[in-house]
Amino acid sequence: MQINKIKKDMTEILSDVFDGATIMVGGFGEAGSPIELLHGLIDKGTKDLTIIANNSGNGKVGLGALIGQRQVKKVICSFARSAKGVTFPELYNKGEIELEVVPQGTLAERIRAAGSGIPGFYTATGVGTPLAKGKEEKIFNGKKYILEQALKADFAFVKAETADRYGNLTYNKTARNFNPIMCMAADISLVQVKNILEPSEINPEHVITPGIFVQSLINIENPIIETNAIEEGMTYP
Amino acid sequence: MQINKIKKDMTEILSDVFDGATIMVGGFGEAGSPIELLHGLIDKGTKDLTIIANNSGNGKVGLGALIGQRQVKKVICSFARSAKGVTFPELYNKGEIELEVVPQGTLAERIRAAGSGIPGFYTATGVGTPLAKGKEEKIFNGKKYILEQALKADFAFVKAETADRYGNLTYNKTARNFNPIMCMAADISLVQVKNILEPSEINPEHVITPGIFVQSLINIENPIIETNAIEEGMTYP
Amino acid sequence: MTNINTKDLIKGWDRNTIASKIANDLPHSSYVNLGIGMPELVSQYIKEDREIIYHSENGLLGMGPSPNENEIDLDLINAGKKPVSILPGGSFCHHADSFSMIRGGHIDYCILGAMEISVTGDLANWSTGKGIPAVGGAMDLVAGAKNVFVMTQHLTREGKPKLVQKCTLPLTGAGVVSRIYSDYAVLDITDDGFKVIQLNEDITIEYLQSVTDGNIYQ
Amino acid sequence: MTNINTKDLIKGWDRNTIASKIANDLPHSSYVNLGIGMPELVSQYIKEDREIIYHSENGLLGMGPSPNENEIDLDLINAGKKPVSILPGGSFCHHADSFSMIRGGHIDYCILGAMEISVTGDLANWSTGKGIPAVGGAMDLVAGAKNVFVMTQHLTREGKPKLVQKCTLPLTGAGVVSRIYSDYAVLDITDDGFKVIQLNEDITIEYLQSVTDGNIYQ
Repeated sequence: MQINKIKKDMTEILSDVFDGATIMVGGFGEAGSPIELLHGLIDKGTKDLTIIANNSGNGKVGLGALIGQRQVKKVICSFARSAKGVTFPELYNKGEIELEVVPQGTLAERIRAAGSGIPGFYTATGVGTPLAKGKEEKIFNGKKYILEQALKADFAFVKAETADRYGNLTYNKTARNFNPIMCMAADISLVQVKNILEPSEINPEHVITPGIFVQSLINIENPIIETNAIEEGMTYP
Repeated sequence: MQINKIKKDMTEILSDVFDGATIMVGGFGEAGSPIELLHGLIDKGTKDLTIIANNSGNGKVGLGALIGQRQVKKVICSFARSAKGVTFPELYNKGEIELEVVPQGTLAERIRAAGSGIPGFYTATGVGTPLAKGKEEKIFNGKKYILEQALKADFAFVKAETADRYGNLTYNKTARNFNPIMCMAADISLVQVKNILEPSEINPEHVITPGIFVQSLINIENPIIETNAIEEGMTYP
Repeated sequence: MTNINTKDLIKGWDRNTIASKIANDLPHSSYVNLGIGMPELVSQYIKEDREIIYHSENGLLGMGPSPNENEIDLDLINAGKKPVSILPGGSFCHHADSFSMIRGGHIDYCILGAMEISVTGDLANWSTGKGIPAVGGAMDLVAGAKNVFVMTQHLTREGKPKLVQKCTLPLTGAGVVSRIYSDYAVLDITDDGFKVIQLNEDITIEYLQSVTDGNIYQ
Repeated sequence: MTNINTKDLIKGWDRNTIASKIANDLPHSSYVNLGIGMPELVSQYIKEDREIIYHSENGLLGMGPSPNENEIDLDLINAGKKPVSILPGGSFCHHADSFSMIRGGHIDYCILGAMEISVTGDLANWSTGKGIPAVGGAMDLVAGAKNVFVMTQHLTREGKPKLVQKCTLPLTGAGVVSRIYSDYAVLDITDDGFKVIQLNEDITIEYLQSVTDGNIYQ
């Protein structure tokens, strides 16, 4: 029997996602953002989600749409004030969604730590700022650092450029961003991928996310381009 | 003016290396081991070195030769009991060289931490063993972890497969091993590389070590193959 | 210190002049992160005698200029989420590796805007204390880069000093700024206060002190 | 507990039989790290009904068998520094990423040899307390892998039990072993002692207890 992580449709790949789950969502702005998987979650109607992402969605597409549907109770991110953000600001200003702000590099490292079995690490980022409040401090070589804890998730929603049936992934340019480390940090990583290749077609030197970090794949050949979708006034559903 | 990190000869690339320096040496066994750079250090006669590596050298070639020349006062490594090791065991058994044993994954992570500005992190590796002695403990989610500290170096000696003048590197197969993280953790990374290409010839998606982590390069087209050299009875100098 | 009437203000260097001063101070072969907005101008003033490599924290080293309309790839963007290009010798990496470059002290210079800079090098530039809090990568950059340069107007739009004895806004980092490039002067943060490295040719040191809330010396 | 006279010992399963028992217990689609030596045999007994992916901690996922003499590449080796191959769907990574797979709990099974295993799952397999101390990746593997299986002879060459009430040798990890495959039995580590999952057909439970320093039950 051969390993094959490719699922036949959105219903199958999302079958394990549950109400109240913590979900990491890849992407920096729209680059690498798994819009179709997020729309699948809207169709499924999964509720009370905690989202870990760099941003909080643009327009009413992808993460912006999911938040607009009130399926998200909390967002953990570095920058929730995007120029094109509409749904998050509206709910936030009404006090109807929680926000935890994490510096971008600390967010990345906390995610990488979770995937690497590191429960906590020290960083100089944020020392002396409001974001250090309540965090343990420690001096190394005369300099002050704060303790940051691993950030893990039940699921990662990821967008990739190519994959094989083992879940080996490559990305396109800066669409790589948070996707590889989120695959590491989630119990179950769900990946939407533009092109599925034979295992022998991906050079083992060029694999960015090894298949060990990926549980399920779905082929989305022509994903929505967020910028265009927003310009065209698209809303989902 | 163009950036060009390629040095003309061994004397130039080793010019900054000083007595008493801490040097990381890439490689796992012979794969990725920078034998020519190490031989350059023998020629230069640099003394009282602390070496950070996975192993402690084989035969009287490369790291084994450097140790045999009594240029090394201490080795920090995970496995100093290689089948073909001769010089380290001899000095160790006479009490003439120091050894610090670090679990292989902790060694890798401590090196990566140094390169990433993380002064310390917690790990479960080694808890309850003699190697946890003297290390701070902390409980996360009911489980015990120990604090490990970043491990940095003055220099990294690295072997790569291809490079461009910016210091972007790729490696060959499992010769990658410790080399990329050592480039990150050292103040100055010196790289011996088989092939030097034009910058446009290395795909930016395939770069393993970005040039920011590399200070100097030297072209060694036909490096010594340790296994063959030892079989042929080679000793250096 | 009372607010200055903005009508009475002497006009300082324009932003292109400030950008060119910063460009002159970046040595050959530097790795540089330019903050979103005004600092982006710096790359236009790098002279032929040096090559600078630009880092964008979203996983791009070797960033090039904005592409032509027909070369735009929405998967190739900078930290400000604008389309950019990549130069030969560039590379992509994931976010943890990108911030290893920052946090690990591999970025030589980071150029940022500021709301307030204290005499001890504290920087406030991420939050007015109002609206949705959003920090992005600013705290990582100021804590990690080898040299943190601030590019700023000397006064706020309301005519209040940005160089202050003590920041009143939430900090981005404490004791992190090494040099300030304003429209009035180039100043280093030192133990004795703001040290003037270069003074705008149209203003006096007394004037500079009058629009600065903190000790100025030459 | 006195030493057993090695001449009186019942001959148990051979190492190939033990390896095939382990192979049968590895589920389809598992990620597995096989320790150097005896555990390497396991890969020869995987049945057609499943695909297993082998990890070698020196940065190789998807390890294949030893190559033919003419296909040897000394840059493609396993953790035991022997030439190996890579299968389609495999990948290379650096040491920190490779140990992220281990430490992060992504390796489903790790099969290791042992000098001593205690009734609470403590493992000693890296040091006799003599000679040059050398740990390699053993401590990381036992602390990080989801399931740690030990493949071992039930007794030492001198006839002393390897399954003990308390380890006397320096530990590799405390409370880390979940299952033991010896030549005499397959046993799980439980709160009540060594639980026999399968007993060698030639020996009795009483005999097994007599060569084990720790409570045995079925």
